[in-house]
Amino acid sequence: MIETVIRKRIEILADQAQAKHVTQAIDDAGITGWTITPVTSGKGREGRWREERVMGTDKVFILTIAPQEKAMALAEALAPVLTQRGLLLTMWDVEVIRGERF
Amino acid sequence: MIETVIRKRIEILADQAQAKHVTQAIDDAGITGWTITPVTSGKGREGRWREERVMGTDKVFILTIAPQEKAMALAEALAPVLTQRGLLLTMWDVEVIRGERF
Amino acid sequence: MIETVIRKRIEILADQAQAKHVTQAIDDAGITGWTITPVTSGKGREGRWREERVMGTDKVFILTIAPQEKAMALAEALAPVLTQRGLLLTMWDVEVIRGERF
Amino acid sequence: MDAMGIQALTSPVVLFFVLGLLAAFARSDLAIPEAIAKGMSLYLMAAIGLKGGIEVAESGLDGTVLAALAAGIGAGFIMPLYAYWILKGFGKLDRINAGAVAAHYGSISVVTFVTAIEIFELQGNPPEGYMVAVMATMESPAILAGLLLARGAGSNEDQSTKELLHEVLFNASVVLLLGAFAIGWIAGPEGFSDVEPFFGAMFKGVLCIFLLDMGLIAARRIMDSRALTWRLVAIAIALPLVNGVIGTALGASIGLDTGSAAALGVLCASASYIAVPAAMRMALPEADPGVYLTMSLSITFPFNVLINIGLIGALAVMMTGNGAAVP
Amino acid sequence: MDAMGIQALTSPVVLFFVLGLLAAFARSDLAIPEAIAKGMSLYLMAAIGLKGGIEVAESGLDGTVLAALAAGIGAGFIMPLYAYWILKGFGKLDRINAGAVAAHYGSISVVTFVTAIEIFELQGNPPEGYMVAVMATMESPAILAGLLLARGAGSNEDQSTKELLHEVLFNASVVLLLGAFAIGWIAGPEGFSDVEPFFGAMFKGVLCIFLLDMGLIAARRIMDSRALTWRLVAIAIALPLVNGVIGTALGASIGLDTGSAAALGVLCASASYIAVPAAMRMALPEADPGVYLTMSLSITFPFNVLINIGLIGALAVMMTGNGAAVP
Amino acid sequence: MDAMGIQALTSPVVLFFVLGLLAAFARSDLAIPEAIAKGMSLYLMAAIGLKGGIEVAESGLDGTVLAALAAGIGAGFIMPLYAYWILKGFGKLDRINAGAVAAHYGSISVVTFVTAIEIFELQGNPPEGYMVAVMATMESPAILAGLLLARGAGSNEDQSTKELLHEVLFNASVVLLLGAFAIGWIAGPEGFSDVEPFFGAMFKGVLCIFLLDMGLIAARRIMDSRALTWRLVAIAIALPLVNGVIGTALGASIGLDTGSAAALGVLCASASYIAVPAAMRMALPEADPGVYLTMSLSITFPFNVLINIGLIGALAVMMTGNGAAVP
Ligand SMILES: Nc1ncnc2c1ncn2[C@@H]1O[C@H](COP(=O)(O)O)[C@@H](O)[C@H]1O
Ligand SMILES: Nc1ncnc2c1ncn2[C@@H]1O[C@H](COP(=O)(O)O)[C@@H](O)[C@H]1O
Ligand SMILES: Nc1ncnc2c1ncn2[C@@H]1O[C@H](COP(=O)(O)O)[C@@H](O)[C@H]1O
Ligand code: NA
Ligand code: NA
Ligand code: NA
Repeated sequence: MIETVIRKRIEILADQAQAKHVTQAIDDAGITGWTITPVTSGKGREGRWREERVMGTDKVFILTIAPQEKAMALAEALAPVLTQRGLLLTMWDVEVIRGERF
Repeated sequence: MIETVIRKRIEILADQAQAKHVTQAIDDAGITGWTITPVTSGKGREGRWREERVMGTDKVFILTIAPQEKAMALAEALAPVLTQRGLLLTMWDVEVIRGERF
Repeated sequence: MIETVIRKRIEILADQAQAKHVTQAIDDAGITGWTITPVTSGKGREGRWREERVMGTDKVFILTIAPQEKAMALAEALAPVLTQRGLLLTMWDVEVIRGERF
Repeated sequence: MDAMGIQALTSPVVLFFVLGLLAAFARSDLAIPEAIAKGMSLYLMAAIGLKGGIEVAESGLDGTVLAALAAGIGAGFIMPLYAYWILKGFGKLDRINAGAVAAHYGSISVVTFVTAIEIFELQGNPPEGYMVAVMATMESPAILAGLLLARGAGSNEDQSTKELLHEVLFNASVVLLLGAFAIGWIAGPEGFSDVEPFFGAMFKGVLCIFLLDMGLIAARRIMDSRALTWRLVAIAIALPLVNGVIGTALGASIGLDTGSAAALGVLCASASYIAVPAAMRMALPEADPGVYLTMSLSITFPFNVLINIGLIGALAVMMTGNGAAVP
Repeated sequence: MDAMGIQALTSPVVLFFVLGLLAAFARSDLAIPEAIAKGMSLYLMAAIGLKGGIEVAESGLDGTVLAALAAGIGAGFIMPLYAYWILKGFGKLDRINAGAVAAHYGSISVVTFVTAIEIFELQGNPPEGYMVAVMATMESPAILAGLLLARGAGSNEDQSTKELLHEVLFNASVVLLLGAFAIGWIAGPEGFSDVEPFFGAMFKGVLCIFLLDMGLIAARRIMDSRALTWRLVAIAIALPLVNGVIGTALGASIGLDTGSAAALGVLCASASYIAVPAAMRMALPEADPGVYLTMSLSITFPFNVLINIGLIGALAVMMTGNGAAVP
Repeated sequence: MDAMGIQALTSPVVLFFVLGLLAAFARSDLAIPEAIAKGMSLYLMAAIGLKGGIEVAESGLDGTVLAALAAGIGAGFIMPLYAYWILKGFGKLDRINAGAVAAHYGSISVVTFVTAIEIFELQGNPPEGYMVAVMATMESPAILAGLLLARGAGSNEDQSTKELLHEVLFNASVVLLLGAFAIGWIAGPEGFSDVEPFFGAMFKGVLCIFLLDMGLIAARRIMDSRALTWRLVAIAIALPLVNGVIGTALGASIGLDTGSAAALGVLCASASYIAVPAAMRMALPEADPGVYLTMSLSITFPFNVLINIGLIGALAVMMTGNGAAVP
């Protein structure tokens, strides 16, 4: 049986223009890495958006795997700007193999 | 320490052509929003698909964050058409900050 | 009330060029299907990457839903090549409707 | 299919399609990005629509146009009927899949039409510009017919008829084809001259790359296919043969010129693989794209491009009793 | 707006924009892939930059160029001031949103400019090549002005001024426009001849498809909009009218030819919907794109393309006392 | 490198590359969508393949072609050998990374070749059409050689040789280049005339935008790079210098004309950054793209485009003892 360890997976929905701030916060929290995936469209309190790539108002998902404490540190760091910058943050526990990497 | 609350994260894989029905169901369940992300290819019981964007037979992921009851209401609403419409639905608990938004 | 069952959701970040090996491993584990989603950029121990589609060095997410035993079989099968092939694997429990499909 | 056919087969347009088929069968990883392929298909529709509209602005309309429109719409409603009957009987498909496939064969393929025009022009028999309008109007009737045939199954009561009609009338191809046709008609030849380098001169080159992609996709789809039986393959070849003859005869009988009669034949022979699959995904989600898309895209489309367009061209020369001499 | 205006309205460029608007209002699913749209916008900027640089290489520069640059930059700083005042007062926006919207109206829209050039050329009044440089330099001042206006709110203390200045000076449009302008200037007409088929001949056709997409996006955005009030709609029409008159008068007063004065009018009248929204997302994330993007893209842009460019062209003929006769 | 070199440096193609480098170093957010860049690279390969095939259809083949093919394939197998030895020794890379890098330098870069052709044509020394076939056949041998060198490490026993050979023979670039070459040969000049506006006239413009993107990517990659040492930078400049001289001398010695000898020199000097990285990702996943891609794309490619092509062109004129006079 392989061994797995528990890590936090954090996914942050952010404006493309804010992505640099988020990845900077991840680096600052001492987390080893992050991955960005594209987003097509969505709806929230501010209404629907779509086809925004041309206007530079599109969004991306930024996901990162981190140990519990670093994940909480990241969440603390981002909490004050979540509303102001329109970020959406969810996190949950996942099992990873080779946990020493994260 | 920041406070987090538990919400359900629901992800639905659907044909692009069915996306409108799913987002309508999310709106009808009183959930505040949703986000659509692209899908490249896949394999299921009906075999492999890929490069379908030109033919309009491509798929998307629709994800939504909702409180437990609304999530279950959405699942109930979609359950009867899951098979007929070829939807794939998974959900799990996540922590969110600013839980009052969802 | 609809019934849901618990399945493992496994997400594997892999080089596009390695995707065929991963999906083959999923098929070999007797899992019913998989779905591939695109990835835009990322940062890990080997530094930052982006805009790699032209060079054929881009990455994808491969996700699959499977019962616990099959998921563990897949993880066992992939564990030895995780580091060598630069894969990143996370898994967690999700609820699915129509569990007999997976 | 002698000199003319061979000439067609050495045109770069057809050769790129063959290259795509061969590359995919050899399991090469050659692939065109989806966004590019989608963009090219929109370009081809806009360009062909514009071109048709401009030709109509130049030549004006005569009585045969109405006859051609009526013939096209009529064929669009009737072809699915016997297709459905054959698909259920000989093809052993259930009601829903038979209806879905019938819709594809009653509708048309823009790219088959466009490839045929290139070949007929090479042969000195260019169809009239109004045939683009005929093509656009033939997109939708078969969708309606196919859905009515499948609907008896009662599975789509929750799909409102209004939504359906909307999709049928305002789907992307119909809007773009007819819109560009109208723009060409309004702008006329002078308005067109400025955009000719883009919509005119580039056309054939874009068509080459698009057909390269279609070759790749058609071959990959047939290799991944699980649902295709020999009966369905036979139907996917027989229907375009039969429909091609019927369409060409119809065209000749209402007095169309050689090129236009051949074009009507090709429209009837062709099966949709862009507009109709998209509509089916919405209106008949239970139908299996592994059946309808594989038949229309992987069997009928190559058969039409490589063989049937040549046959129909020759048939039209015979039926209309004239046309350009074989070079 | 008589013969000239009508001629403009039957140009394929404008007709494709109208087609996009109509298709979206009819809720058609017609859509251009984002990557294609992004690619087209980069192409249009590279091509217009090159073309301007080549014209300057051919004609050389005279004293009016500096005057035009100064006028453009000055207008870019001043227009946001009264726009902000109107948006806060009459428009009832808060400080942050008023500043963000003001930045859009002080800056320029490349595609409005390019469409205007096509129309003015049709009318025999082509603007000078250096107006492209004027356009590029007018992108940024208003961003600075708008941010200064919004900043009082103190919400962006964490956004370093250095980062902001960087964005303003090196944002993608400014770099591409000025870079291509420099390349055109260096390469000159001979260097350009080889790339003319791509950057020159194709230009208008690409513009057609891009405007089709802009029509689709503008109409969809207004249909999804929740934040638009009648007051904001009124401002989104009044500002381009006023700014267009001011810009044209400014151009005439510093001695620009008819086409260039009209071009300066259009630059002042136009509102950014590519460069400035991207900058605002970074520097003013609290501002609502549902307000600024909907105003500039869904109201002002169509108003300029369909009506205001024609008005400004006619005004410039009057103000400069010459220009080509109406055909 | 006097007049000729300067002329090359003021060609729009090279200037757009420089613009890309500068924009990225200035940390501008200018970026070309990946789908567009991928589409352009496919277009460039299809167009250059077609063009080569048509030239061969026109001029026929003589004995030197076989010699050129043999020289190219031979060089493809031999260059990785000394490259590997230098990379392990002086470069201090491990076996796997040395093998991976060696494969890149033994293979070729289509875009470097294409840029060189543009420059040699400007200078009046166009290479023969068959050099495209030489290029296509030079893609793969070095991949095999590099893998054999790296394989000693035994890390890839699970990678079946069959799969590998397949990738080497049917990778996307080889298939597209040789396929388009064959199409050009079959269709010939008449068949080509219809698609010339797309594949011919547009070519140089597309190359401009593609090089803009390569400039952006090359500069960004070097700024993000962690793995590059001064030793590797030195090798990434020395290898193209040496290989360029060897290739040009080889070409002259087997009797190629000036342009073709120079083209062979450029092929030897160039390092792959599209086909080989993709193959390495599959066959040698442990190798570090931060090493091989940064060396080939961020050092060697700019060095070749900006300096080495000019040197090789001048060398070929000297070595073949003729060629067009320097203008
Ligand atoms: N902690 C992490 N969280 C999310 N993604 C990661 C993390 N670490 C690495 N990655 C992703 O995995 C890729 C390879 O990582 P590495 O093998 O460490 O270079 C990176 O480029 C990222 O896309
Ligand atoms: N409940 C939700 N579930 C998933 N995504 C959401 C949800 N609410 C908002 N979003 C996403 O977050 C974006 C911004 O939301 P908002 O700030 O509420 O306008 C939306 O456009 C959606 O893409
Ligand atoms: N076990 C699975 N894990 C992840 N995705 C799946 C799974 N089964 C099916 N899918 C996805 O759902 C699509 C439709 O599945 P099916 O209805 O079984 O053909 C497939 O094409 C896959 O993209
Ligand atoms: Na048909
Ligand atoms: Na303005
Ligand atoms: Na080489």
